[in-house]
Amino acid sequence: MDLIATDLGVARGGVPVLEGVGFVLRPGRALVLRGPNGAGKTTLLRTVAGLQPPLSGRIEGAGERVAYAAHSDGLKAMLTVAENLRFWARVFGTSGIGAALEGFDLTGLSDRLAGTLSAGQKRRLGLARMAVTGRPVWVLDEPTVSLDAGSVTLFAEAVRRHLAAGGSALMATHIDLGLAEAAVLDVAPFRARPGVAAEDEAFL
Amino acid sequence: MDLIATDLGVARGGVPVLEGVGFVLRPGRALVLRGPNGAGKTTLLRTVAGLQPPLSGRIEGAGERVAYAAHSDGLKAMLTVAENLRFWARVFGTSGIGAALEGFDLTGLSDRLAGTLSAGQKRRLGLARMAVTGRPVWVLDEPTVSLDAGSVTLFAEAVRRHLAAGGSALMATHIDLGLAEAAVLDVAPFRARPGVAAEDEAFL
Amino acid sequence: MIALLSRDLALAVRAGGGFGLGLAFFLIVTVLVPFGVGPETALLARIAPGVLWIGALLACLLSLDRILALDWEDGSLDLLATAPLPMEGIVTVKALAHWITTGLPLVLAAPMLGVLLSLPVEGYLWVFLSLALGTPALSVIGTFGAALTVGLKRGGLLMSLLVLPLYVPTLIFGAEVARRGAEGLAVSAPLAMLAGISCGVIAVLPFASAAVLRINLR
Amino acid sequence: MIALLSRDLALAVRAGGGFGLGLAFFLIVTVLVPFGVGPETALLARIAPGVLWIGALLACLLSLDRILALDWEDGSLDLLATAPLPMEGIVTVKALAHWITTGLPLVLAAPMLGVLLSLPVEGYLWVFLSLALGTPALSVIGTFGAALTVGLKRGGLLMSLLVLPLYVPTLIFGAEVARRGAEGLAVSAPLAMLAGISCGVIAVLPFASAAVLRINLR
Amino acid sequence: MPELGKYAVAVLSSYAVSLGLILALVALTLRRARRVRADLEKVEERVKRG
Amino acid sequence: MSIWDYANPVKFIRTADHILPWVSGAALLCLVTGLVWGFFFTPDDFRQGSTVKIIYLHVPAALMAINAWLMMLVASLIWIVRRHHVSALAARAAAPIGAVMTVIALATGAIWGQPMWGTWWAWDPRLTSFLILFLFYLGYIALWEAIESDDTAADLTAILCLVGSVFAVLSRYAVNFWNQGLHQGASVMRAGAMAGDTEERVSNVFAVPLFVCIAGFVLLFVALVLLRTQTEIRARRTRALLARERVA
Ligand code: HEM
Ligand SMILES: Nc1ncnc2c1ncn2[C@@H]1O[C@H](COP(=O)(O)OP(=O)(O)OP(=O)(O)O)[C@@H](O)[C@H]1O
Ligand SMILES: Nc1ncnc2c1ncn2[C@@H]1O[C@H](COP(=O)(O)OP(=O)(O)OP(=O)(O)O)[C@@H](O)[C@H]1O
Ligand SMILES: [Mg+2]
Ligand SMILES: [Mg+2]
Repeated sequence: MDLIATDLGVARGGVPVLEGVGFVLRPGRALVLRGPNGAGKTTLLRTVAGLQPPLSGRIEGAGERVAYAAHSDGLKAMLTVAENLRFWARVFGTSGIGAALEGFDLTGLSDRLAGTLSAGQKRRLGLARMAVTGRPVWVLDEPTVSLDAGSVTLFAEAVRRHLAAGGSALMATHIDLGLAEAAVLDVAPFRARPGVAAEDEAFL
Repeated sequence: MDLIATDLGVARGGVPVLEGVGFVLRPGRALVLRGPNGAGKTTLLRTVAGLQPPLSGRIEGAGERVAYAAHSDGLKAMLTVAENLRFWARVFGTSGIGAALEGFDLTGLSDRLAGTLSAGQKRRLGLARMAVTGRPVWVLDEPTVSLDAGSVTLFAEAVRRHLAAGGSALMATHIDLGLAEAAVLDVAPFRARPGVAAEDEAFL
Repeated sequence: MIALLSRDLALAVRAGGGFGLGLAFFLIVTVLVPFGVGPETALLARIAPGVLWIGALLACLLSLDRILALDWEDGSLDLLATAPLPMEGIVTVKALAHWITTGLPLVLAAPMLGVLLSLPVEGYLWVFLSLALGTPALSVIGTFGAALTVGLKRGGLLMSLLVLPLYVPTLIFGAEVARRGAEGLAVSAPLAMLAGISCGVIAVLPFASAAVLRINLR
Repeated sequence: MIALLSRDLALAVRAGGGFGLGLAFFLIVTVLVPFGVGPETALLARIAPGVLWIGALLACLLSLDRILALDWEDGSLDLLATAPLPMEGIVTVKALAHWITTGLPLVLAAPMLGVLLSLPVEGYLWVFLSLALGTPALSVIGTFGAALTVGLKRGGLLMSLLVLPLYVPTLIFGAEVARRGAEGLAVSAPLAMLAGISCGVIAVLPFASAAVLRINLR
Repeated sequence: MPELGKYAVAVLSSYAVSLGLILALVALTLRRARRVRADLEKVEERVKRG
Repeated sequence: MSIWDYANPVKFIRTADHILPWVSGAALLCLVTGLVWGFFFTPDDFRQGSTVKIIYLHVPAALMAINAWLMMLVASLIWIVRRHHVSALAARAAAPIGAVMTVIALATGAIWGQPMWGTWWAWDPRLTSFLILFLFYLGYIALWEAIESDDTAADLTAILCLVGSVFAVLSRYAVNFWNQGLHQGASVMRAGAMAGDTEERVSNVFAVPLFVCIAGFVLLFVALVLLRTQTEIRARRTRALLARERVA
C-alpha cells in the first residue's frame, strides 16, 4: 500500500508553513525531505504521523501504518537500554528486541541506563525503536543528528534492510545519508504564501 | 591590562576536560577558540568568566573585567527589547542603550517583547548586551549561532569597534567570523588525560 | 497498556523517589497541623479526619505535574500518541499509575498518621475506607488537570487552581464519611455518594482528558 | 540591585499571573478546610489562626520554584553571577521580590479569609501582625531551598521536603502569636521569638544561599 | 436622603462596594476597548500603506 | 439570513456597534431608576429594617453571576460544535463580568449577613456554592490567560467550562448535603408568580424596583459582553495582522 499525500497544507502554531505538497511513497522506497531551517519539514512529518491535522489536502495510507521518530527520542533516563526498547516493543505488540539491538550495535550497552549514554548512543537507541515497532512506514525527523560516520552507515544499512523487507521511509535531513537510491523532495518551493494565518483567517 | 591564562586545567561535571591551556590576550586583540563538539570550549570560557574555579593553573586580568555571553541569552520573554537591555545597563552601572541598539540593528524592534523575536533577532539582542556592560574583555560562546550572513557582519563590526576602543575578545566558534585579524587557538591538543576524575582522586 | 503501566511504576520507584515524595508531603502536612492549631488532643481528634483528607488531597495535588509533564518533555507523549494505544487508554493508565504510586500509599499511611492526630478508634476504618474510595477520583480528576496544562511553562500553580474546585465534591463526601465514622454516626448516605462520584468520574472524565490532551499535542 | 528588584516585580505582574496564583492557592486551601473539618463556626474559629498560617506557608512554598528556576533556565542567572552584584545581594533581592509578590498579598488577604473561618475579632490584628513578621522569614528560607535545588529537574517536591522542616520554628511561633492573640492571651513571648527568628534568618541565611548558589552554578 | 437607622453603615457600604466594582469593571472594559481599537487602527493603517 | 451569519467577526462588530448604544442606554436607565427607586423611595422592612435596600444589588448580582456562567456554557458548546470564533470569544468576554458579579453577590451578602445573622460569613450551602463558583471563574480566566495559541485556548477552556459545570452542580448538591443553612429561599420568584402565601413572599413595594434592577443588570451584562467581545475580536485581529507582518 502506498503512502500518498495530495495537495497537503500544514500549519505550525497557527501559521501555515507549507501548502500544495504532494508525493507518493511506494513500498520499498525512501523519500528524503530537504529544506532550510524553519522550512516546515518537522511540521510536515508530524502531520503525516497523525499528530496534527492537515490544514488542507489529504494523506492516505498513513495512520496505523506509521512509526514516527521525532527530534527527541522519548527515552527514559532511569530505564536501561533493553527496558526502554522492550517497553516500545510491548506497546506496539511485537516481541524480540535482539535484532534491533544488534542492528544498531547496542548489544554491549543493553544493561546501561539510558541516562548514562552519550548523545550518539541515545540517538541509536531512538532509531532502534523503529525496528521494534513492526510498522511498514518509517517517518524519521533528522535521524542522524549527533551520529558519527560509522553510525550513519549502520543507520543506512538498517533503512536498506527495512526497504528490502517491503517497508518504506520518509526522512527529513540536512546531511547526506549515504542512501543514493532515495528520492529527494525539496520542500522550499511549497512554502505557504505568508500571512494566511490558518485559525485567524476569519479575522483578516 | 592583559588577560593571561597559565597552565589552566578545567573540569565539567567532575571530569577534567582540558589541561595545560595557556594564552595571553592583549587589549585590542581577539582570540578565537576552536575544537570539536565536547572538546571543552564552553567549560574553558565559563572558567575564564569566573563561573567555576579552575582545576589547576591561574587566570589573571579576568574577574570584574569580563563580560560573558553564554549559549543562552538570558532574555525575559515578557520584557521588551529596550527593557531587557536597560536592565543589564543598570546592573552594570552604565547608561544609554541607544548605541548598542543601533550597533545591532535593533532600533526598530525596541518596543517588541523579547519573546516575539525570531531566534536571530534574539541572538542580536544577546550580543547587544555586551555593548552596554562597558567591560573591556568580552567572552563570547558561539556568538553567531542562528545569525544570518548580514548579522554576522554586523557582529564582526561591533567586535572591531570594541577592539579599536582598547577592548579585547575571547570567542569560541565553529564557523568563520570574518575576523581575519583574530588569533586562533585549537583546544583539541589540550584534552585532559582521561579518567583522573578530579573530585574522586582521593579514592583512586 | 500493561507495558505502559509497568513502565510508569518502574520509573516511579527508580526516578529519585517520585514514589515516596507524596507520602513525605502528607506526613509533613499532618505534622505541621499540631504546630499550627496547638496541641490539645480533643481539638486534634475532632479535626483529624478532615486534616487527613485535606493532607491527602494536597499531597495528591502536588504530585500531579509528574503524571504527564515528564513524558511531554522527553517526547514520549508524542510517540505514545502515534502508538496503537487509544488516547483514552493512555490517560486512564497514567491516572492508575498515579493512584498506585501516590494514592495507595496515602491510603495505607493515613491510619498511621491518624495516631499523630489522636483520631478516635472508630475513625480508623472509615478514614481508610473513604480515602480508598476517594483517592482514585482524585487521581482521575488530577489527570484531567494535568492534561489541560501540559506543555505550559511552570503550569503547576495554574493546575492547582483548576483542579481544586473540581476536588470539592469528593472532598466533601469523603471527609463527611470519615468524620461521621469517627463520631460513630451513620455513614451510608455520604459513602454511597462518594462511591457514585468515584465511579462516575472514572467512567467519564478520561474521555475529556483524552480530548484535551489531543488538543494540546496538536 | 534596584534594577533587579524592579525587573522581578515587572515580570511577576506581567508573566501570566505569577502574581495572583499564590493568593489563589491560599484562598483555596482556606476554603477547603471547612469542607474537611465541617462547618461548625466554633470549631472553625478555634483552628482559624493555625489554618491561616499553614495556608500561607503552603502558598509560599508552592511559589518558591519561581524564585530562581526561571532565571536559571533562560541563562540569566549565569549572567547575573558575572555582573558586578554580590551574590548575597542577588539572593536577598530575589527573596525580597518573592515576599512582595507572594508574602505581602498573603498578609493583606489573611484578615479577609479570617472572615471565612469566623476568626474572633481580637484575632485579626494578631494574625496580620504575625504573618507580616513571619512571611519575610519564609521567603528568605525558601530562597535558600530554591538555591539548593536550582538546576535539578523537577526539584519542586524535593524542595518542599527540604524547606518544610526549616519552616517549622517560624510556623510554631507565628501560629502561637496568632492563636494567643485570638484567644486574648499575652503574646509578647512568642512575638519576640518570631521577630528574633525573622531577623536572624534575614541576617544570616542570604550568605548560605549565596554560597549554595555559587556551588550550583559551577 | 432616606433615614437608614442603625444599619446605615451596612447599606451604604454595600452600595459603595457594588457600585465601585461595577464602575471599575465598566471603566476597565472601556479603557481596554479604546486601547485595542487604537492599536488595531494603527496596524490596519500600516498594513494598508505597506 | 441565518443567525449563524453573526458569528462572522466583522459582521458581529458592525452589528454590535449598532445595538450597543441602545443597550447601554437602556441599562443605565434601568439601573438608575431601579436603584434610586429602591434606595430612596421604598419603606424599611419591619424585620430587616433599612437593610432590605441591599436586595436591589444582591439579588440581581447573584442572578447574573449564575447566568453568566450559563451563557459561557452555551457559548462553549457552540464553539465546540460549530467552531464559530465569536462564541468562544464571547465566553472569554463574559467570564470577568461573571466573576465581578459573584464578588458583588458575596460582598453584599456578607455585609448583609453581619446585621441579619450576626456573622459575616457562614458555611451556608448557597454562600459556599457561590464561593466555589468564584473559584471556577478564576480558574477559567487564568487558563485563558495562560495559553498562547488562541484556538487551543478556546478549545481547552470550552472543555473546562463543560466539565466545570458538571462539577459545579455536583458541588452544589454536595454542599447542600453537607450543611443546612441560614439563607433565604427563593421568595422573589414566588412573588413574581403571584402565588398565595403572603407571609413569605416579598411584597410588591420591594418587588417592582427589584425587577427594574434585575432588568438593569441583565442589560448591563449584555452591553458589557458585546463590548468586550468586540474588544477581543479586535485584539485577535491585531495579533493576526501583526503575525502576518512578521511572517511576510
Ligand atoms: C455572602 C453571602 C451571600 C451569598 C453568596 C448569597 C447568595 C445569594 C444568591 C445566589 C441568591 C439568588 C437566589 C436565587 O434567586 O436563586 C440570593 C438571593 C437572596 N439573598 Fe443572598 N446571599 C448571601 C447573603 C445573604 C444575606 C446575609 C441575606 C439577608 C439576610 C440574603 C438575602 C437574600 C435574599 C432576600 C435573596 C432573594 C431570595 C429570593 O427571593 O430569590 N443573602 N443570595
Ligand atoms: N510551537 C511553534 N509555534 C509557532 N511557530 C512555530 C512553532 N514551532 C515552529 N514554528 C515555526 O514554524 C516553522 C516551521 O517549523 P519546522 O520545525 O517545521 O521547521 P523545520 O523545517 O523542521 O526546521 P529545522 O530544519 O530547523 O528542523 C518555522 O518557521 C518555525 O519558526
Ligand atoms: N553537566 C555536565 N555534566 C557532566 N559532563 C558534562 C556536562 N556538560 C558537559 N559535559 C561534558 O564535558 C565535556 C566538555 O563539554 P563542553 O560543553 O565544554 O564542550 P564544548 O567544546 O563547548 O562543545 P560544543 O562545541 O558542543 O559546545 C563534554 O565531553 C561533555 O560531555
Ligand atoms: Mg525540524
Ligand atoms: Mg559549547
